[in-house]
Amino acid sequence: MSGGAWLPLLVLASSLVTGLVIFALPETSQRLRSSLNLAGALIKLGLVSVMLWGVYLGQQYEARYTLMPGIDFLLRADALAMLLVTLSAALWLFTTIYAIGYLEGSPHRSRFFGFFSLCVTATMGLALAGNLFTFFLFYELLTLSTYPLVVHRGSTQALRAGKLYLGYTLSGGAVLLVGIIWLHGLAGNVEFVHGGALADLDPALHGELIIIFILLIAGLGVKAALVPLHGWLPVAMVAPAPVSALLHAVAVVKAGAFGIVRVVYEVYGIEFAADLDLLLPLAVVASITILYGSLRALTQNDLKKRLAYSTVSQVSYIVLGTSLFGPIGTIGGLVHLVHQGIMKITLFFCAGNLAETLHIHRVSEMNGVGRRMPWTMTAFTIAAFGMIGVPPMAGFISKWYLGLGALNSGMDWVLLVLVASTLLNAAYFLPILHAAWFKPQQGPWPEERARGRLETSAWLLLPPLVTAALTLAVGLFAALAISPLEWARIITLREYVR
Amino acid sequence: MTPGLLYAITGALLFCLGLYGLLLHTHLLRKVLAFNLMGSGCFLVLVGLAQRGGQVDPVPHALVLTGIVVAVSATAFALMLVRQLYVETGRATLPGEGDDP
Amino acid sequence: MEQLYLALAVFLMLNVAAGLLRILRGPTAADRMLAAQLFGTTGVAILLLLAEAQGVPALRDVALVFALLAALATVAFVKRVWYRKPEGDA
Amino acid sequence: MNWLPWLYDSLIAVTLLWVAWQVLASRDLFKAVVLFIVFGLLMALAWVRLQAPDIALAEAAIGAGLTGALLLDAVGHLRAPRRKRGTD
Amino acid sequence: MSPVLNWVAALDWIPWLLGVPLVFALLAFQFGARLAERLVVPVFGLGLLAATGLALQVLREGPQQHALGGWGAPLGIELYADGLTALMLLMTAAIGLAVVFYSRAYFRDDGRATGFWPLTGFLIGAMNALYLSADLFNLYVTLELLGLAAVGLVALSSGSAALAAALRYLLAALLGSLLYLLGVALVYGAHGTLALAQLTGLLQPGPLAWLVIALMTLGLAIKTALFPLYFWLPPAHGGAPAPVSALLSALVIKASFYLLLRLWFELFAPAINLPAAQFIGLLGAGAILWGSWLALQQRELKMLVAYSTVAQVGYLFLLFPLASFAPGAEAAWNGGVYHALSHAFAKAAMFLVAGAMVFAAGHGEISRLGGIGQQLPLGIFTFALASVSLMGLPPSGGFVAKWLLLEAALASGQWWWILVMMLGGLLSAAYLFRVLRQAFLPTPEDASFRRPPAMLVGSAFLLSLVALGLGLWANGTLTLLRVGAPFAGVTP
Amino acid sequence: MSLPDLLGTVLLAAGGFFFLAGTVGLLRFPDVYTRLHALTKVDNLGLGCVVVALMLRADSVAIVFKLGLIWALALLATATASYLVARNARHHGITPWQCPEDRP
Repeated sequence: MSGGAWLPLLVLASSLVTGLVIFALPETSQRLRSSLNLAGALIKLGLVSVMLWGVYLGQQYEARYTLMPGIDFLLRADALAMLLVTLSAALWLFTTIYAIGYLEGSPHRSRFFGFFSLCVTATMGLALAGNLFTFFLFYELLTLSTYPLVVHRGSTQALRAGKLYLGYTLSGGAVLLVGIIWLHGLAGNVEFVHGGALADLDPALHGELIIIFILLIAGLGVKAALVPLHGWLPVAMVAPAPVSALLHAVAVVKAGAFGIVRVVYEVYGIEFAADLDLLLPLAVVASITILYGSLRALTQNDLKKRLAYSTVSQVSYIVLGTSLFGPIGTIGGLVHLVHQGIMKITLFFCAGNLAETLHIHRVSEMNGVGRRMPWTMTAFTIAAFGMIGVPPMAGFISKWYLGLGALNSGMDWVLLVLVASTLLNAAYFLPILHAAWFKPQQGPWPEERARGRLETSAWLLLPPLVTAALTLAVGLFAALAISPLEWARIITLREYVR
Repeated sequence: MTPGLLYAITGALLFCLGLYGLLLHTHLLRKVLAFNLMGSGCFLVLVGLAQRGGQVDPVPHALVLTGIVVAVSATAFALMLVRQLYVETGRATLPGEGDDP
Repeated sequence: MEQLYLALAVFLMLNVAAGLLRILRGPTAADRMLAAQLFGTTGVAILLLLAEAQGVPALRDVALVFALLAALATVAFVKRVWYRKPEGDA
Repeated sequence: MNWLPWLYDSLIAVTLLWVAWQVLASRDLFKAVVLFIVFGLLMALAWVRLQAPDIALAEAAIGAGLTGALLLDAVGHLRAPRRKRGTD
Repeated sequence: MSPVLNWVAALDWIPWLLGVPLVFALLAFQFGARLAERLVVPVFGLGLLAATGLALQVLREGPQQHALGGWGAPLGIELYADGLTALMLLMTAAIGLAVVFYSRAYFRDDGRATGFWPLTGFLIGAMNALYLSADLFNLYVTLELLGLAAVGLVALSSGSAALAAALRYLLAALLGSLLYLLGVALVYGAHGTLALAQLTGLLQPGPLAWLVIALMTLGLAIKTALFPLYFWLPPAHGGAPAPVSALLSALVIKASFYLLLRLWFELFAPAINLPAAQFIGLLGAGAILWGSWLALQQRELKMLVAYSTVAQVGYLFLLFPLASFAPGAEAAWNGGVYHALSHAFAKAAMFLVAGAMVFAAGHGEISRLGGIGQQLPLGIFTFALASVSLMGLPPSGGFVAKWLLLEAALASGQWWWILVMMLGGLLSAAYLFRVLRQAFLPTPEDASFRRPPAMLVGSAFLLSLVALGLGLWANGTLTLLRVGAPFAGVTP
Repeated sequence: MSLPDLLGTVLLAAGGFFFLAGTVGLLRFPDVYTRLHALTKVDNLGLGCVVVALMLRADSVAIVFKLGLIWALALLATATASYLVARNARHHGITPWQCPEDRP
């Protein structure tokens, strides 16, 4: 292993070791646990920044270990990987801060933070994975480490959600595994390379390759919550708010979407995938998911459920961007990977704040909440506008590029989908905002927390404000060299050079 | 046809007979008996077949001697268990297999 | 002479076969043991005859063991099985 | 008189099978055990015919004798009125 | 290589592997549990050292041969060790050592220890002998001795249920070995030798060969508890004391499987045909699905684990249809053996930790184990690690095995086994998570926990780590397995 | 045919006869005691005749001795066994068979 091998490993270790140490800590040593957690998150962020800079300069980071004959465990930091790595490193820090506040005084915190760290480790691992095998390894690790988080509360409902979650994700994992092994049998050790690795295979194998593609997408689609494989996601919102935030923004759904990106661009190659006529069906599935998710979100009264269906819809923007042939669409999809994460995590933080401070769980209970918790609702509003795609917020950038990409690739009907989705987004977010800011309060909230100096604990308030600010910033400073948009552009340039 | 073959066939038949007994009888002692019959059948086949040429082959003799010792140990062990079971339950049949006088 | 030995052995075998009927018929355990005892003795005789007929002297040792065993089995029977009142005994 | 050995062998074979059948078919356990001892003795005779006196010896001593004694012992115990534990 | 390794590789380890456990068994029998407890760790440590030494030798010099007492075949006993043997011996030694540590704590001040130690020594000795034997009759004798020792261990627990389980097990084991023996008799009658090396390739297709294959396979399938002949396994494995269950479920059934493997790919190879192999595979599939289904129905923790063994045995038998025909044969062979290995470690860990959980909770009812996660965090973690391996999730030995088997199934186009394996994996997740979810439930009101000795959970934890590690060190393990393997020449 | 041969043949025939008699007795006699009686004929006389016949053909003294030993052993065994069986039969209350005419 060269010197460049240690950095990816250290990035993984920074959260893995933290997690393992936290498991061993007694429940009562709260201060130590919190400091450990934050230290881990900060170290990771530092490491990731170093790596990000290196990758920007064209440095190679690669760790390789032969696991079985012909099968390597491979970590490699390329530009695409860094997109997700940076996102999760940053959001992990915020979520950790948030979770420390959120879980104050609740039981089983060692267990929670331990699995939380493992979950981030798995996300990092699958972002850095250099081949499908390694990707799968972390993909399953993610399933396992999120299960305890989903069932964390131990209620019947939580356990049922956990069961459903496992059923979906493990089945998806099995399908994915078959696809990977099949591909492995046909093409050997498939590493992720720009432009894909399969185009040179014997044309006689194209039929099999199509089936494999379907298997891979189906397997990944479970986590990416593509309709009709999305059933677990709205149910899994019984988990504590930080978990939902993580699940919806960085970890699980992103793992699926990211996997689809990898498969389309770096296993099959976008041109080869287009040759096999695989992109159009993918775009159709993504569009259906976008519309279906938005429609279902409209009718939800439970706030977190509405957000969950919104996730179903928004994650598919990424898939949609992936399936649009041409650099602009690609940029749209990739940048949404980041944007959706930032926006959605803000929304979930705010929902958690409402639940934690005022015990508000339903949209119908939110009348006048803006006056009680103005900061929280401000953050919520920014994120919601971003989701709708109001310029100059993050979501606008994504949608702009997606629309352009659709036109470029000749799939004009996608524009209609985008417009419809935007209208639907507005339709399910605006009433919430209206109720919160303009309707009068309908009476006291039954289990309101005593009001302190701030509207709620500082631990809970800080993260959504920061992420909301980010939502604004990534839109406003999209042209800056370090913005996600620029980064997506760099990746895209590399993908289309063959 | 040689005597060896005759005995081998007898052995095979004994084996089948023992198998039948082992499977159909419920009384444990009888199962032990059936097992012993099967074992003897096996040994006969081993020596009988080895002797088809007419001349004596010492290898199977050694094997059968070992086999007999093993069979007796197994029988003794089984009988000990049956007796304990009888002390515990008053029956010498396996539960769920009905009663056999 | 060998043939005669062999013939007698066959004859004794037939005896054994016939004696089996007593074991089957009983009626008491003692009768069965007696029949087994008879087999022991007949077996000894057969073995001795075969030792001569086949020219395998080792068979005499087998016969010796047979004779010993017959006694042993009977004693075991009387001591362990038949030491109390029989109940119908069939 | 070439048929004499054959007659003898067949006689043993048939008797063996018949005894084995009776061991399994007889309703009385004790009878079955006695028949089994007889079976062991017959086996010894069969071994003799297969020119295996060493096995015959072992079969008689161990197969018929030792096993027979063990079986008789077991039958005795199974027939005895049951005493809970530690009677031996 | 370092001088120590040179020294280790230069010694003749085979007699040690046989002698040490048997001498230990005799001493334990003669002088009682006290002495045994003192002796057992060095003895089993020595066993592990010997197995490692042999593995090193095999790795460096290829298959090893040893004539016991200087006599060669056919009358003497010839021993033989290739990569597969070495792996099996290592597995036995490692699990044996962990179980020994566990048992010292588990059987403290327990009357059953008197019987446990000698029988365990005997069991390990018989198993080592079986793995090293190279002729059919030795294999029979060792198989029988192994069976007797195993039954003895099951009968350690008093009570009618344990006795009935032991008897059922005994009868099944005896039936199995007799069927095998009849096959041996037929082979000897036809070919006049029992040495596997001389017999390889001799068996020609024909009624006799098929009869031999049917008899031996049936006999060994009974001993391995292949569906639908598993009836004896759950009561025996589920009812025995935890360390015994671990030994039986992890090791003993592997012995008969190992033998079957040897026979199919060395002795039977020329006479095997497609339907036979497919039929065996079908039974394996039945085991996976039916065993998992039954495991789902169990209420007792240890019974669930026992039925899981019934299911997992099924994967072993998928090897036969997959490895009987190129392409994919080598992957299937590796995968099957790997499954045997990783299942051994995972299942041993699982049974041991189940014992600790039962000890802690005072009962084994799954639905009342809520709160076990707080009482026994490392315990439930161990259970989870073992589960990961049994479910075939990465990065574990079970995953490597599943990967290889799936690869073989895809390479040979036998997609129906893929469905079975996928379904089996999901079902195993379903029944294992029935236990794992208890960790997240609140403690029931009436529950009372007591702390088990640290060694109970500790040794199980180590085993589960090995099960996980098998997924990470697959390369070395597979290299060792290739030494003398039937497909060593075939590259995938 | 030489004299030993002739004698041997006669003895063998006699032995065979006694064996037959014993077996028939065992089958036909009415109760344990009488069957016991028949059995002893086999052991004493049947086996005796055969042993003596074989002794005549024996090659060495050792064989003669061994044959004698076997017979002695058989005798001893039957004697003990018969005694034990009869005593136990009495003990168990099996009444000796009586000729129907003699019965009171």
